Amino acid sequence: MNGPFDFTLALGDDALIAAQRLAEWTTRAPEMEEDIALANIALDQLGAARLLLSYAGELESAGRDEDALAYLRDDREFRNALLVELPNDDFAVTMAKLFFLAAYQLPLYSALAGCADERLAAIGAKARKESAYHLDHGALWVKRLGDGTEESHRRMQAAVDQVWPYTHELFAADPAAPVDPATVRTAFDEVVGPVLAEATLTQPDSAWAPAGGRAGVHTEHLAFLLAEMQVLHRAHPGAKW
Amino acid sequence: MNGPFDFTLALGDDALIAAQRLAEWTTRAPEMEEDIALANIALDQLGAARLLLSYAGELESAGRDEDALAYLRDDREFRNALLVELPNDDFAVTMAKLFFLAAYQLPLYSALAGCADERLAAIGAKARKESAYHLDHGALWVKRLGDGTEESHRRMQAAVDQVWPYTHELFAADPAAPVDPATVRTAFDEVVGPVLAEATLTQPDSAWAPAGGRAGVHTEHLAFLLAEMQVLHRAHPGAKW
Amino acid sequence: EDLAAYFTEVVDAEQKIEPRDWMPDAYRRTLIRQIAQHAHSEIIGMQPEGNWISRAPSLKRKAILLAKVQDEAGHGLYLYAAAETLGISRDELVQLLLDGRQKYSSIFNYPTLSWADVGAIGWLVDGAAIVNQVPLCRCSYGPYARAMIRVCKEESFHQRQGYEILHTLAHGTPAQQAMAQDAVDRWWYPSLAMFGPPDGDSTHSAQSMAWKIKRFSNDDLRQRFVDMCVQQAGILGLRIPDEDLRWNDERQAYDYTQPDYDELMQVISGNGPCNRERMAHRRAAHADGNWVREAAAAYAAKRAGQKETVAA
Amino acid sequence: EDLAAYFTEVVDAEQKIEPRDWMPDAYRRTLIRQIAQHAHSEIIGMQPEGNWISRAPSLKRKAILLAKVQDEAGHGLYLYAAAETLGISRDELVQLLLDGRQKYSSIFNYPTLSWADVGAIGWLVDGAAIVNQVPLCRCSYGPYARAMIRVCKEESFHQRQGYEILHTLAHGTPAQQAMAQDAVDRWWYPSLAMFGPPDGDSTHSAQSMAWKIKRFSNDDLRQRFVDMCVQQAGILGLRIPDEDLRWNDERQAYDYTQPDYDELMQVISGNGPCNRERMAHRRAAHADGNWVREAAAAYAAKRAGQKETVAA
Repeated sequence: MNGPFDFTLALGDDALIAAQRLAEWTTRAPEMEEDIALANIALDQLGAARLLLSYAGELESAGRDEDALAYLRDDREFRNALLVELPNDDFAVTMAKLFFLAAYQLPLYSALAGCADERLAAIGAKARKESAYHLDHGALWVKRLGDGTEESHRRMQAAVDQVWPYTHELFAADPAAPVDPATVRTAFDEVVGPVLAEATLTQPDSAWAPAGGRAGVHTEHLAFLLAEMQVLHRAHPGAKW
Repeated sequence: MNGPFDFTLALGDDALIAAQRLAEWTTRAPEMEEDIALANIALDQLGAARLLLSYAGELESAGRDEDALAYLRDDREFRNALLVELPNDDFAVTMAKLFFLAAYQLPLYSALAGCADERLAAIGAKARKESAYHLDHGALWVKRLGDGTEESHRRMQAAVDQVWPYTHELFAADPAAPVDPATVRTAFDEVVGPVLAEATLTQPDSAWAPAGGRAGVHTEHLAFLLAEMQVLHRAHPGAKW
Repeated sequence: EDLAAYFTEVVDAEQKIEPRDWMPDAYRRTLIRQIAQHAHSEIIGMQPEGNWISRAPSLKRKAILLAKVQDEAGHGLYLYAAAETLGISRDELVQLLLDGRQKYSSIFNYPTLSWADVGAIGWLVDGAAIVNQVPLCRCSYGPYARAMIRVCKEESFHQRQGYEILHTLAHGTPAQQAMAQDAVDRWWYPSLAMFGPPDGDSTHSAQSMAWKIKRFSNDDLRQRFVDMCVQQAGILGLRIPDEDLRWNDERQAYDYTQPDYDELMQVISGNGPCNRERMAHRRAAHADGNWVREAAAAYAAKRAGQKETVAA
Repeated sequence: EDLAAYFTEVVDAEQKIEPRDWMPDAYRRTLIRQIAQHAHSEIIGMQPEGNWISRAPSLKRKAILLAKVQDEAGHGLYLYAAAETLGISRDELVQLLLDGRQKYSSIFNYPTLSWADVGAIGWLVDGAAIVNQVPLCRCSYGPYARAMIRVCKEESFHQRQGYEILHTLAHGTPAQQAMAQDAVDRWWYPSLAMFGPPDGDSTHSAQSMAWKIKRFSNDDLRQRFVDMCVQQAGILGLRIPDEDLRWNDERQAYDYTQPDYDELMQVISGNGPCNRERMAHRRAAHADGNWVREAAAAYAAKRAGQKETVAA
């Protein structure tokens, strides 16, 4: 990432792909209340994605609006971190992804709210309130599952172990960006550590740090997600919906 | 269906979608030998699909080749029976689909081998040999699973119950077709009954007979299958591969 | 006797029966059955439209659809809560649905085959639901009447969204127009069937009318729906797939072709295109969520234990 | 002593050791490790290409790819059979793979991100495999040598298919050309790393050379591969992503940049982009198939029982 366009696009892609994955839970959640909660979070992410992609399109000045960016790029052109494109897997994996993502987005959006770019600052100010709710929700489930039954503890620990390596990419240094993601790592660690401890979970110390999303080198999963997401839009070039 | 074009297209679509589903097992089968066997059957179906779709394109005389027919129609234009588009689910469901499909295709292709249309007769003559192998393979697994363990019996019976209603559509009368599918129902019943009995399975007597595939009214599954199958071809209009 | 007389008096006076009031057993059973069926319909009804969230053709439409399906989950929750005031728990009701012992609206057993189906469901299915449900806002049972007021408000919003989807398609490319017409062709008769069998064949109706649970006959409501749709279809520029549809000056209403009630009975009895898959999907989601619900309960119990320990 | 002398004599005379012959324990262990790793590589190697079967862009390409991935399963089977002649069962070997106690080639821990990757795997990965494997057709252990003859024949067919995919893309639309170049850019260095660490860091090599299991050093094979690719890349019209690649007249070979061996060590130690997913996929397939294998065994046992009863 460098410069406001790449940065804005990357954040927009994070939010868009996160929304797409969360929305996959609709009609499938473990409780009706949770179906509603996950849809809410998906809607928040989708809302942030629309603001960010629209603004990225303006920064680019190439005539691409939010839909052109969302529907007419292939996976090599997406800039989201790998974490958000990982399959949902079981509910514990989804909650691990949600919790880590929110613990990154909250300080990032908070810092963004104070940045010099007025548009980004406004988006950050709106999104950070939503992220605070996402973080509470994710943390609550991490604790419930971590400190619930033996089965849920086993699954939650496995989920944390599986998702944790993908968190490192979120904080790759980018001093030229409106907010350098490396600067929010401390805030992330300060939130994540105590929640995992309270949840009786072990914080992994794996050195493995898969990356590539910000450069468009994704996992094999993203292309399948996009094939489904984009199929209708692409089948009708130029149509209005 | 009516007339050679619709008939040929329907048979080609049956084979194509069956191949696509069977190929989903590649790298996932319960044994390495079975991975190879399922790939073989998928290749046979794909081979038949290519012959049938190419010939359908010629009958239509609108300049569509096998790839135009496979990749550039949407689900409402596909004419396959619903049976072949159903998700693979567990291995028992896949074997139920394979067994019933082969028990239909074998007498159908055999009759086709003697029909007046030389091209269809040649395709039928080639495909019926392959169908005979598919039928043996499917029947063997139906018996192994039906008369294997308690668990496998339970799963195989559930699979037969789930798939059986979709067999009726295969035999919908079409007196104008090169071979009227209704005329091969007896041959199907004569094969299926004894195998199910030997497998200690109960033949369902459900009156439910879902249909619509031959008219392009499919299940919700087909559009997802096509989204994935067609994504790359459609992303590069006019390209050669 | 006094209680029964009081009940009748309240109902006749168009006032509300409340949970604490005495009510006839049959009234309670009828309401539980009807409210539960309605709640189950909201939950199962999330599936056909939910099928298109991942593929919505613009981000704006995706957001609207996701919010709509979420609203349906919300309606399910209010309605289960209304049913609970009659002395049955949500868990029991959910189990009755999963066991196939209570029904949901048969309309949700049809597949959504294109994006235009999302529009057609909004326009026709939500439209029919509103015609059915608006009178329920005056139902004699207070909690149900109040839930319906909220549901109807949101449903009419959904109906407008569906109408707008179809309007955009009907004024779009030829492929979009064809998609819209195809959806209306497939959803028209199933929507007419939502009003139930013709009055002659309808059971329970007289008693429900007397109890002011039901206020209009199936055929009256169906006619109202047809008349409303004909007008809107004209604006949409879409054809209603009924060759015999025409204005009857004498009746001051449209003559129309009845839906295939044999088909309706088949679908109700379990043999619609998607009955098995809708139920399998719901059962799988419930089963897959077991360990999560157990964990939440265990966690809550531990917390409650800790608080007691602290308090003691 | 006689046995050991006979063994050495046979090996030195370029003749074959056969399963019934005496052989040193270390020779047996080395072969088992190497053949098993090779067999596992075929099985795990099905995944990256298998990833594109459902999306192959023409029916012809779909058939070719499906047949190729099927061939890999076949290679896995011959190789497990060759290993079995050394006194270990396929089930044991599969378990060693699933437990992570035996390895497979690290190249399969990279993702296939586009259709061109299928071409690049055929051209570069199968190409490298052939350079590695052709000398194994003369391996001192008979069953392995014979398996390799068959494998190499099919591999060279696969390599030509991969080359042809890239050729078509490189002569196609600009988007296809870009796709082809991108794939070569990503697969070049991982393919070079397939020959293992530089000779100085390679363990076991001297002993394997003496036993005629290995015939050329890692660096010799790598050089042979580079020289072959440079020529072919020219015909393809694709650029090898190495700015320092140039002909060295003195060495009569190309100078080239070494792959990042630290990255190779990371991938070997489990930290490649897809190690976890490849293993999880294989373990899940194995676990999901348990009930099927159990059923087949139970059915076979019943049949055997029936035959005995009939015979008795």
